[in-house]
Amino acid sequence: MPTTTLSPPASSARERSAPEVIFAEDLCKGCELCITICPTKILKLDTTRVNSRGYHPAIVYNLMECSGCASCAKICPDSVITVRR
Amino acid sequence: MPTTTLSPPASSARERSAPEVIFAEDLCKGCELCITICPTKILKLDTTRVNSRGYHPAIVYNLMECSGCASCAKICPDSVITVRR
Amino acid sequence: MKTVYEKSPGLTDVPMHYCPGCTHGIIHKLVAESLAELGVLGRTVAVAPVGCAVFAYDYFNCDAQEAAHGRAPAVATGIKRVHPDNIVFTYQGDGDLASIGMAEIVHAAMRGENITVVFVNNAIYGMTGGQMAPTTLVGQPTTTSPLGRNRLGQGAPLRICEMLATIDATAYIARVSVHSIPRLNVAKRAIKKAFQLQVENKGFSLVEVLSTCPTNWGLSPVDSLRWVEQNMIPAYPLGVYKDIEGGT
Amino acid sequence: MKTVYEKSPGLTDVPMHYCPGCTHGIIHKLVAESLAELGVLGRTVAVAPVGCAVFAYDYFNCDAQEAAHGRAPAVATGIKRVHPDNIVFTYQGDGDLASIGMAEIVHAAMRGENITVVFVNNAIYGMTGGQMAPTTLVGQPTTTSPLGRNRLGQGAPLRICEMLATIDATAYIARVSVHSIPRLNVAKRAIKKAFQLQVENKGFSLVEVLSTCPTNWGLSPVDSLRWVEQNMIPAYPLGVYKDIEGGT
Amino acid sequence: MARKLMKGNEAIAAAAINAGCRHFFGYPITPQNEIPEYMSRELPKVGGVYLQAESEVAAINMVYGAAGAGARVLTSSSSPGISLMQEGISYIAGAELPCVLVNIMRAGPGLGGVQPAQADYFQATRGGGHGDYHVVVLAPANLQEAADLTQLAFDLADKYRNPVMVLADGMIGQLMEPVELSPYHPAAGLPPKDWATTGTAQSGGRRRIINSLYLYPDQLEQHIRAIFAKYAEIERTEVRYELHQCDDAEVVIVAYGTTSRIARSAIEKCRRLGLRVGLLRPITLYPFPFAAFPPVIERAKMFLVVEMSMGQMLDDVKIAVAGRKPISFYGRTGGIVPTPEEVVKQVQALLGGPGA
Amino acid sequence: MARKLMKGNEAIAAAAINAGCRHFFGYPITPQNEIPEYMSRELPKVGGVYLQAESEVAAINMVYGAAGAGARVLTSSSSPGISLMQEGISYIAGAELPCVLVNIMRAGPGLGGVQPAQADYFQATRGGGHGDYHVVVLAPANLQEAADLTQLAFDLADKYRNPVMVLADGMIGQLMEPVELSPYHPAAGLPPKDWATTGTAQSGGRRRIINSLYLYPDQLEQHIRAIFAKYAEIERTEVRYELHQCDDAEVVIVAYGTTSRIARSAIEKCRRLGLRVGLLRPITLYPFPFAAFPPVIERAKMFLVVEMSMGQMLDDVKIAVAGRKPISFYGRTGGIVPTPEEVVKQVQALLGGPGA
Amino acid sequence: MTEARIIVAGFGGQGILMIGKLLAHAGMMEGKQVTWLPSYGPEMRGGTANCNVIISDDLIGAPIVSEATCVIAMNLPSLDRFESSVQAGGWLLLNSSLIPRSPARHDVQTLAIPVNELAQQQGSQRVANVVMLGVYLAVSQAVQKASLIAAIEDVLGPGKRHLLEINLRALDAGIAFATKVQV
Amino acid sequence: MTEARIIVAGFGGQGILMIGKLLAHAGMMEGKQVTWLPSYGPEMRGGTANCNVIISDDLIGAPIVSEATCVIAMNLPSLDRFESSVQAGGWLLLNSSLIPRSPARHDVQTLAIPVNELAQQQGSQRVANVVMLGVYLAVSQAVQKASLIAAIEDVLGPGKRHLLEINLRALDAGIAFATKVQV
Ligand SMILES: Cc1ncc(C[n+]2csc(CCOP(=O)(O)OP(=O)(O)O)c2C)c(N)n1
Ligand SMILES: Cc1ncc(C[n+]2csc(CCOP(=O)(O)OP(=O)(O)O)c2C)c(N)n1
Ligand code: SF4
Ligand code: SF4
Ligand code: SF4
Ligand code: SF4
Ligand code: SF4
Ligand code: SF4
Ligand SMILES: [Mg+2]
Ligand SMILES: [Mg+2]
Repeated sequence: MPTTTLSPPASSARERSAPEVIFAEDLCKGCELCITICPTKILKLDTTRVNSRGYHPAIVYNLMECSGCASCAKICPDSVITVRR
Repeated sequence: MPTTTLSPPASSARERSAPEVIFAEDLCKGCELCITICPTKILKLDTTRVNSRGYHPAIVYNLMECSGCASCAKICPDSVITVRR
Repeated sequence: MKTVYEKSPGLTDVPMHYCPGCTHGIIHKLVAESLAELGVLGRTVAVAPVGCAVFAYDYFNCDAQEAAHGRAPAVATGIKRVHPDNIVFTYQGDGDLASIGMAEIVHAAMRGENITVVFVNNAIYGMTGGQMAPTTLVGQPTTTSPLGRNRLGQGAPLRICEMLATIDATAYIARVSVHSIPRLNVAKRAIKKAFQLQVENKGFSLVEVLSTCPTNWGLSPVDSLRWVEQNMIPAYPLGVYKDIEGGT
Repeated sequence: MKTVYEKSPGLTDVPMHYCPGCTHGIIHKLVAESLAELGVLGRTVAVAPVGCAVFAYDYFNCDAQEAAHGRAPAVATGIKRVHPDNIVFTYQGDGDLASIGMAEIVHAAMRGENITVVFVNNAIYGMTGGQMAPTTLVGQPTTTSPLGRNRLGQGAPLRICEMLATIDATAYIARVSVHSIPRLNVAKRAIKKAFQLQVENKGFSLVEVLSTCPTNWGLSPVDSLRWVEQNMIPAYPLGVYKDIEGGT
Repeated sequence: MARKLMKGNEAIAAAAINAGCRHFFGYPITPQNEIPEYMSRELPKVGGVYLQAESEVAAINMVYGAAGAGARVLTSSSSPGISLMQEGISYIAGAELPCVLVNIMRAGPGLGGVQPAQADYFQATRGGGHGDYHVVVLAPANLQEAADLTQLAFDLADKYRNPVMVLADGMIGQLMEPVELSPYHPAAGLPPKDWATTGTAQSGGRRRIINSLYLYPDQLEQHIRAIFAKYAEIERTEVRYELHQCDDAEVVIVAYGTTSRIARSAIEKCRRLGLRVGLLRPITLYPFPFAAFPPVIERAKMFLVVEMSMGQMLDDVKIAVAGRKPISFYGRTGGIVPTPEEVVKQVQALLGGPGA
Repeated sequence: MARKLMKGNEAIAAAAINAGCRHFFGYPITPQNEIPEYMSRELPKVGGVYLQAESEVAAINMVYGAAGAGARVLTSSSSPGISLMQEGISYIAGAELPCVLVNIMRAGPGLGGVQPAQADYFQATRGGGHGDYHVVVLAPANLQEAADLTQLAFDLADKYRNPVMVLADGMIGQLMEPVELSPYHPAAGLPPKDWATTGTAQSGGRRRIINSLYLYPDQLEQHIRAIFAKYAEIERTEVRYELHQCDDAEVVIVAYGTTSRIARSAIEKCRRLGLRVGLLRPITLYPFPFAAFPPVIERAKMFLVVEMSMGQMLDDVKIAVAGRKPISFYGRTGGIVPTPEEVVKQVQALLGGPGA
Repeated sequence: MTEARIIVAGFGGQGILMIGKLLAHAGMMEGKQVTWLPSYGPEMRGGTANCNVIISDDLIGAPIVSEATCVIAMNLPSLDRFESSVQAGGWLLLNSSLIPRSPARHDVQTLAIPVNELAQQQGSQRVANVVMLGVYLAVSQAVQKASLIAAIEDVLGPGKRHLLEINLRALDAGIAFATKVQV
Repeated sequence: MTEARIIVAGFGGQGILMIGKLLAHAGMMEGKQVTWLPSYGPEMRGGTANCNVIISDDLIGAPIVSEATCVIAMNLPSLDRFESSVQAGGWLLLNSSLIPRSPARHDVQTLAIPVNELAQQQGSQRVANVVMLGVYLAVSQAVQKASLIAAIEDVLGPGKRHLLEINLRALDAGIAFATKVQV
């Protein structure tokens, strides 16, 4: 199953290295629970494409703000998300 | 169904006329609940005879002591007893 | 002379088949008296259980239906929904109500079904010869718990009143006993009240009556009353567990 | 970098069939994580219900049996009595547990059966397309209560924790929710504790989890979480209803 | 009422209400949920009662109570749910109560699947419950018939004081066809329900008892023989079936409900191929139309039983044919509906070639 | 073990324990209470588990769980209780689990009575539950056989992964006869229970699933056909019956269990009257001994089916005889056990006179 | 072929079923075919009890006794109910302690035994059933006395060994009574 | 005898079942025999949907369509699944807005319609199904346009009367598209 890894750009200027938030994208059902629950509001559905199941998948659009709290991963009913820090 | 009426002897000297305690004798199963519950302890099984169902029936042996409280009648599971006062 | 006590017109002339001294007979009387006193005999439908009271339809002086084992509350529901003006009650043993009929009693209570349940708890299966019931006391021997009910694996007595009192739509839930005259008088009042509430469309009412089974307890009828007092009441506290009117 | 969160080894690779955002999936995760963390996956047997979770046997990474509708506690009892060392749990919906399976759940609790019950209360029959459940809120419309559940005649929601907590031989009874991360963390601890108690042979444990049914509630998954918080929790107070260890 | 496009489940529900049914007790199960859903919507509008029972066990016992109280009462379910009702059905038959049961069959055994099947024939016709009794079983093949038979079911139930089952499968439940519900008039001469528990004040003080317990075997035997006397009458007078192109048929297909429609299409194809095939369609499964067979046996070369099961009505056909002609069986199961083409192939194989 | 005077119910219970049964789940009902009572007394002594379920519905589902976990497990009940088990039995057959069921039949329908009857034949042999499945049904006629067939039942269940029912009636349950339980050895070659849910640690990590749900009809059909392949083998290899004095019999009585004993006594009386009467006694009711019939049909003039019912096995006899010889039926029901004298009278009537 | 077909009937507490069991047990010990069949069901509650026993050299078909070689009636209702079941020439044994009437049948051999009194003489009413057993043994010789004694020993077991003596006395009393009247 | 046998298939939310119902309804109003059969069961949850419609002058036997006179595929999985079900010479109507490939069958008449775009042009994606209906009407003439309009009116009822106009526009758009390409 193809996964999309959105790790921070190598050129990041921040002190800390941003966490990794990995989506097993084809499992995503676009339910938006992760999006709602994320305390920093950095997730959204990518409405420009559908995954193999026909859903717009969730993505992180501002990983640098990610606290690595894993709230998104915990709430995701389909175990789509892995978080590393 | 034959019933045994044990009313007080007409010659009773007492002021008050004693209550009536009437047994539908053939319904009696000789369970002794009435005997136990009677506050004045004036009931017993008549072990000298059996009723049509094969049980020794309950009787009052000292009606004059009867308070007419109807405890015996109330407790009798088989509605054998009628009390009048 | 006036009659202080006589057989209730709520009972038929059919002699009861209960064993000598079995308190099923006493409970029948309290129910019959209540119905007669409330003047509702002519519009009452009894639902008989499977258990020693299986012939209740022969004894109560009203219409009756014989239900499958445990299903009396469902049958009563069917009757009541067709004729809401009928007074409908079930008369059920502890095996019937607390074992096989658990779902039916809980759900009748949940619906606030406007029926009355007379629940005769004698801590044993009388009819089938003395097997363990959900209400059997811990340590009490029965033919299927020959060494006494073992809390480990067989659990502790199910207390129906306590359980059903947690259900919103119930109107009246009480536990009574008939082992003495004062208790019997309380029991009578509770049963009559349960029916009164039904007459008033107040919803589900249940009276649990602690009862004896001299035959399967292996005790005399008199000793059985004592056993109720000394052993059952501690396990099954008497009292009103729910009263929609707030009273006791 | 260390992994803060990844899919639990307690789950298989089979993608779940639940509707988007249905919290059944979250609850599966909490159960799977608990089993994995306790190290008992290899000796666990799951009992799947009939309901939306009917395929639970495909998802939990352990042995499993599929039970008839409502009978999961009986099936679990059969398994546990054969292999007392197995960790046996049922995963049941509210129709399954609180309606058709009422007798089975009450009696498993009464026996103090050493099993764990995960009770997913979404106030509706999800699988069959949104019919009324015993747990449906008063006023909530469903396909079989189109004008909303009417307290009169349909009763009020059955509160399983409150009811089962009255039963002696139960070890742990709690109600939790997964509508927010703090609540989800509490839920996780409750579920894990319930299994821990089983490992320690403490007897019957049940965790009721308030859950969503976006599809049949006609709400988005996100709005459904809000509905749980605003409507279900008031009717179903969260908390620990029984804890044999006395804690909360 | 004009022709209306309805789902089978709805047609059955609407017909029940049309026939005066005012009480429904049931429990949801696919593929019959449109029946309770329709009832929950429509019954209150006509002063009736829809009650969702806690289980099928409870539902059938509510039906018992309501029937005993004199109501026209319906329950519906699908295969596993009907299994749970077996004790209750036996009680209802034993207490001689009229009621209508609907089984929209799905595939078994066990949880099985939700697709159409006809594998509850044995259960329906042989009494899945204990003891000596029968349920009258009506098997519609289209939705108009589903509606009509549902109404008939209430009449038969009342006439004979016996449960009557409408037995269909998921396809008939889910299908839409035009249905016309004409104004309903109960059958003439239905007996008064002077046995129903309405309270003694309503019945001049005579106590009415609904019961199936007879502790003395001679009384119970007498009771059962009286019930079987009714069955004998039902077997004499209530048999229904349809013969289609049997006059010249070499192969007679025996099929009911959904499979009879498949068979019809297959027969059309066969005829076009020059194969002489006919259809004997039982409409009443109990009483089974044994009497329809002798003339057909005379003329046919052989029989082909088609069912969505591993062979259940087959037993009755064997009894009916009594060894006089060969019988073949073609069954699909597990939720598979056979195609007309499959049936044609069977016929071709039987007649030894693709066409005449 | 020496011959011991035992009640039928106890003989069955003792034989089950002798055959390695260590788990019993049941609910009290007359006339089989001696089985649970014996089990509650004796199972704990051998490390087994007796558990009184809250109902027959729960009991059969406990049996399902225990069987799925690999145990030799028993439940017993009587007619109404068996009706309540129908959904569960269908699940057990669908999930291919081995277990033994005992039905000590009483009179139905409904609450009926507690005296002996054979009116659950349909339910037992036709699957009272939904869907395509069969229960293997063994019908003992005496207590030694009751014990032996109970032990066989466990072997057959394990061999075919299917429920097996011991079907007897209240008379056999209550009767005392000498019974000898010899040391039991399981049948050779029973398959290992490598499908039982014991935890993946016990099975090298392979997950084991007990299930009867197949959402896709083609998979479900395949599953059912696999089960029916087992049934075909059972029908080939497990048929059991007894022929008694059939060689020269003009009238062959077909009867099982209690009625076969009555028939035996009747035959003795008939023979003394010079009437040539024999007995065909099915021991397996499913698979029914169809194969036993052809030679008997050849020689006999007619058949007389005797049952304690209104005629149920009669259907199978009709199928077996296939119209080649006339069949009469004599049934008593409601708890009445026919006397040998009644049966003799029937034979006399059939043969047109009191004796030869 | 010899076959004893016995009906024993009476009140619930009279040890009716035990008479039957002892006979069947004794028969079994002699290698015979035996059956014992009780009446059952809830109507037995506190009511009547009866059982059918067959002791035979051959396989036993119907275990229900319709034509009895002997009916033992321990009370009046039992006589009323089972008198007609004795085969012509068979035995009808009555407990005259509780049965005031004499039998209507004249084609059978009748013996009226005051078993309660005889039992009381041995020390207890409770062995009335064993007295009757002795009578039956004497008139029928269906089993041997030794077998019956062994059966009684088995049934009493080690726990009730102390009751053996009174039971044997009761048995002998029955035998003696039967022998005396018959002579 | 003329008989239209149609399979309509697509996603859950595409109004698949409605296309079929409108056709059946229209057929019924013309006095024809009609059947409408949906797929059902829990696997439908959020997944695919399809229905079979038959409109016939004669009694309809099997309501399952195995040899369709027309298959309407509203998405790719539906084309994959039902392409083989069209009878030779029958129609295969594809929603080219969502189906990237062309059909493999060459013995059938094919029309690829961008129904989503066409619907959007009428004001809403939600009437894509009605556009397709218009196309089917034009190529098949299975029912009359007037019947279909009446059917749409019936289904909308008084409550949704305001939606009638857009639906009629969508219907016409479908008819126009079909007429244009066919000429
Ligand atoms: C389905 C079914 N299961 C079991 C029975 C047998 N049965 C009859 S009464 C009874 C229990 C009676 O106990 P209880 O309800 O406590 O009533 P009691 O006799 O003690 O008054 C049982 C198990 C039955 N008749 N039907
Ligand atoms: C005996 C029986 N009755 C009914 C059904 C149909 N059925 C399947 S799931 C279900 C209820 C599901 O609701 P719930 O238990 O609340 O689970 P959810 O789907 O909401 O998670 C029903 C009634 C069945 N399969 N078997
Ligand atoms: S880990 Fe926390 S902050 Fe980062 S995306 Fe997930 S929820 Fe948002
Ligand atoms: S919670 Fe999971 S399934 Fe839902 S949108 Fe986020 S990643 Fe996708
Ligand atoms: S009325 Fe009272 S005092 Fe008189 S006998 Fe009865 S119990 Fe005793
Ligand atoms: S209580 Fe009634 S039955 Fe019992 S002894 Fe007294 S009168 Fe007789
Ligand atoms: S068996 Fe027990 S409960 Fe039943 S009538 Fe006798 S004493 Fe009463
Ligand atoms: S129907 Fe409801 S409970 Fe079932 S999976 Fe969908 S959202 Fe979840
Ligand atoms: Mg009881
Ligand atoms: Mg739910």
